Amino acid sequence: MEEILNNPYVFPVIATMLIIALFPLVAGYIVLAERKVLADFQVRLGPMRVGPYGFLQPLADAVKLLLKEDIIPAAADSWIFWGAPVLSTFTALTAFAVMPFSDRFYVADVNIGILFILAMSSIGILGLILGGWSSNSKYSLLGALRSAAQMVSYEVPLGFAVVTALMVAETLSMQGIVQTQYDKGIWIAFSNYGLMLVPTALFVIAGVAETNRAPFDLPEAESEIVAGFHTEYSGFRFALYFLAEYASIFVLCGVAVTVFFGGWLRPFANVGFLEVPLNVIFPILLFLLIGGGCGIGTMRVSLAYEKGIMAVLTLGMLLVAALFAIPAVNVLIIGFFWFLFKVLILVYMFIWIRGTFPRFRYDQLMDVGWRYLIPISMGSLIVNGVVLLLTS
Amino acid sequence: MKQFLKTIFLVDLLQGLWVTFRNQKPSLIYTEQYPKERPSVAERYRGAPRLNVHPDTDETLCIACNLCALACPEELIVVTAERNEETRRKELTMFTYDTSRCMFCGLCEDACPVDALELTQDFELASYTREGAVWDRQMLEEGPLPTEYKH
Amino acid sequence: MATHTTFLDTNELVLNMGPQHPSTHGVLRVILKLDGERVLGTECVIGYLHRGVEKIAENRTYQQFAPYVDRMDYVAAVSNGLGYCLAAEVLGGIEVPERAQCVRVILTELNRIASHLLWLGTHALDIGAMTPVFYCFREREEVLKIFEKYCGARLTTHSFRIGGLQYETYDNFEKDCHTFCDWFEKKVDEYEELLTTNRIWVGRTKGVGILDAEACKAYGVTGPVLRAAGVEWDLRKAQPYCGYEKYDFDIPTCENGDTYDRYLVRMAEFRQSARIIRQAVDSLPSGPIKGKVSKVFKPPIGEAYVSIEAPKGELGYYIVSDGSVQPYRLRVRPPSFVNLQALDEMCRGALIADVVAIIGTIDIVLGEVDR
Amino acid sequence: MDEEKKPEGVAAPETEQPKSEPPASPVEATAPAEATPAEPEKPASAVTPEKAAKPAAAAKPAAEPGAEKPAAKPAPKKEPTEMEAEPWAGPLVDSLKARFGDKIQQFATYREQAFLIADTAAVIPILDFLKLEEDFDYLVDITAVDYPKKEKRFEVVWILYSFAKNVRIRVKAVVGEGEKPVTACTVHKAADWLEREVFDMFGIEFEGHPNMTRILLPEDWKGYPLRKEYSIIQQDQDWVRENLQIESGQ
Repeated sequence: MEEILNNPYVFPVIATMLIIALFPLVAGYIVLAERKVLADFQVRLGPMRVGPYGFLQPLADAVKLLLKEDIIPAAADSWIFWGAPVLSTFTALTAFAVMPFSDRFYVADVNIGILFILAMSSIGILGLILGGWSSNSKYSLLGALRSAAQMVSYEVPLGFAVVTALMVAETLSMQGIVQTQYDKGIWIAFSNYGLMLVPTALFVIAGVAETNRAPFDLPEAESEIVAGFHTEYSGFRFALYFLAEYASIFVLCGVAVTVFFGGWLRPFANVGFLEVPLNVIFPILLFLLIGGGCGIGTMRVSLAYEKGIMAVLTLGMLLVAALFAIPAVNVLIIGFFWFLFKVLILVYMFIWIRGTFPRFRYDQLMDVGWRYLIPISMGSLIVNGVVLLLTS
Repeated sequence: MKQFLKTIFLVDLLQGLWVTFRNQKPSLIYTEQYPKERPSVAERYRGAPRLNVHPDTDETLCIACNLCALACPEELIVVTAERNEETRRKELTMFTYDTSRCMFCGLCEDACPVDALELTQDFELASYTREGAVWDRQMLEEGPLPTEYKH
Repeated sequence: MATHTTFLDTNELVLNMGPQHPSTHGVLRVILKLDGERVLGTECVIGYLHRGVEKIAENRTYQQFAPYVDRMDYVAAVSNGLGYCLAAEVLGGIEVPERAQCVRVILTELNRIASHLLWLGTHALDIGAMTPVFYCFREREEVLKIFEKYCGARLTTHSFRIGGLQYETYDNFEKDCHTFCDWFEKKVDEYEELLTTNRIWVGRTKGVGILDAEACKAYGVTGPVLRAAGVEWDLRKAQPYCGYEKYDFDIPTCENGDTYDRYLVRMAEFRQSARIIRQAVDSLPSGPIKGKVSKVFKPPIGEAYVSIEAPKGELGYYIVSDGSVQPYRLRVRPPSFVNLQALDEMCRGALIADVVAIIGTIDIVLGEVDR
Repeated sequence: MDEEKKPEGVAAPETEQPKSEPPASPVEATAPAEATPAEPEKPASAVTPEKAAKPAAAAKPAAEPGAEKPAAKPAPKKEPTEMEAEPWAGPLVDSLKARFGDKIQQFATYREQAFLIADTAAVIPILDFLKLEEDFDYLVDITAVDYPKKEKRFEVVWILYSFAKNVRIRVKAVVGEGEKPVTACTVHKAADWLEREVFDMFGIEFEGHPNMTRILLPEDWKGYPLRKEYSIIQQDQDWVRENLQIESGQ
């Protein structure tokens, strides 16, 4: 037993299984959160019928998508049609391999981690292009072409922004990047006399575009080309695309957090006296608040099973809050907490942007990419490099 | 210059973000959770038709004058009557109202000289069959059964 | 008339947009001839919602036909009803009492707001802003509530009758209108904050779908589209009906005639409508609500064309009477139908995304296009 | 229901027999007991004169369509059989007269709306003249009216408006079956769809129109719905069977 546990492959395999098993569920709940948050911006309620406050909606959606008839259009290139969503999902999930969830919880710490993630997200777009192409539908084709063009244009500023950050971090390993930020005592986003804020903003903007989110959601602009590359997809294949999209959002936010916002570090990681308020009191208060909210929800819902679910949720939240109070457990989970917290804030930003802005037009998208983002990212690379040189 | 700074710092975009952000207040939620919450329907609402009966005697108020049938643009009201030899009055025998073709324009209601036919606030008119949408006299007098929802 | 040349020898892509498409506003079908994403030409295929309204009119009495006109431009049913009633009244030589006219103005302007709100919401949704549609529907709901309280129906109101009104105003009508106007003007500010200066919105709408004044006149395009091209023409001012001459309001115009200008014009019309409603509510006279019209409306032999400024443009009714209780011939001059004709001219050389924006900006309702 | 029989059925003047005995309340209205839905005129006629006798009963101003009014209240003057149009004069009429002479048969106004009746062949020159020299630059509408009993059954109407003068006029021309008036597309672009609709609904073809096809109805539909002989419930059964795969219920 001891031997097995000490085998260096055991923990990564367990972590991989956990991620693959759990991520679809997590993605489902990100979708639910997106629908709820979006509804909030739009003065409505969002899903409310399945479970208390729509809490079981992701499960209902999953069951629906699994049971739906799987249609492959007669004129489609069925093999590519079949494989494209798999490719997308595969690459999106693979990127999790180097994601540093915390100082302890990660699958692998590769010395080229960041390159690996960028490579995977680039291949992922191939899935969209192939899916759109093989559907043999004009709308899908237009969507595929759009996503190809968009990927080419926005990979560049994204890459430049990352390169700028790497100059500061001086390593390609994801864990290493976080470690550098701990050593320097400042998140990369704010380092270099605040000059790094520019590539940070560029990364977020290009990231929104890279994940095909509004206002850059041209490949699936529903008011123009119906659903873009996945117009012809239904059932589980559609669900795979959905999963891939949310996985890549999560990955991208994770990269942004790791590279620019200190990864699993708490804010002001080097300021000792903030240790207790930020690492203990803050999470406890947060989960108590959520638990309290669920508690109020328990009173409000009327049906017995809904009351039950809400009560379980309340207890769960209180339990998590209690866990943070135990010092030994706290050390284990606090990194994970901060990583997720930051990622969720970024995801919220993505949803907020989606809920507010109109969509770019194709030529404007190219304009923004080539005429603004790329020159600015190159400029910021040079300026940051020079400043780094002078100050080191 | 001010315009330029505004452009650089994306003021127009931030302004939009602020609008959506401040609309998040839970008190601003406008959704009505039908059927959990019943909408309050205005007094003059033109919904399900009803054939009024005299509150005390339960006799119909309809005098079988057929004006509603004539007023109806869709001709979906059929009134039949029989002359009662004793009272020498025309008495209503049958009254059917096809809600499936009704557009709730209210012309029949306006035409009724005795306020017998009325469009009520009831708006749940669905039925499982086409025949179910054709209401006979009994249905018109008693009104549709209140809908119960389980979920 | 391709404004764009290609060096590659490619075939044109023919894309069938609609009749089931998220942003053709119903069952419009547009066949696009594309070079890449650029539009070389369009062809509209309409008629999927044709119900033969004009034929129905010939088989109904004048009063019976009134509910049917609500079903043409169903988002501006009150305007439709007003146009029809005015035409029938002109034909029959009927005087409408002051109070009825005033209430008609209030309801029609409320309906103009409701119609423009639906336009704004869907137009913004077409361009990709998904939030305004919910705000707009919230405000529209308030208008519909006033309609519901007044006449018992929300959408296809059938609120006017030939000769005046069927329903007296309800108890808090004046107060409701004032409350709505006050509340609504703040909301218009909010929409402007969200869209008017937004660079993406401006980029998507400015210079898109330009239709200048000459082209507007040639195509018979009316309403906000014409006013955005700089022609200060509004039937409410040009040939006042229903006592519009008594109210103080402006005709908002712009110069460029592009999608952004049409947006600005409609936003300004929101405020003008609210202004008219306030004045009308304050000056609501007392008196009868229905003129002298016999139960059986039977206009003399003759014909009349009466048009009003509907939210979408000039809505006209041409009625020929043979002296019977039914119209001998009733022709509707639908603004959406005529305006839609200019789509091809506006779309040439634009991108697919612009086509969607242009369809939205013309503000068509397929119920009216197809009748 | 059978809508076709309504025009005559409702307006039937045979219902003049009511003795106009004022009953105490509407409920006691004596009405013919033999009334059946097949003859809806009778009960209606029994009530209408009663209401006319006591106007106070009209608390609810109803809009019922029964056509018995002329029977109850004899018309003081004979109903005119023609439109009582008044002659139309003015500078516009003078210039049109000077230009087109007897090609325009009539200048008239009705309800203060001016119209003229011209030869079919002269319509396009008139539109052109009005547009170029009299500023009638907005073609509001083109439509037609069907008078099957007349020798030339159709009357085509062009409605014009001048932004500069704020005047609206109608140009009318009588067109027989099979005759082809010239298209107005060359003068006003707006004429395109409007003429197609007239063709669709009446079967009047316009000479020289670039795309004289149906616009609202399907391409291969048979019949022209707004002609008077086309019944309201009539449809192209073959088309319905072929394209919708259903048997029409009518």
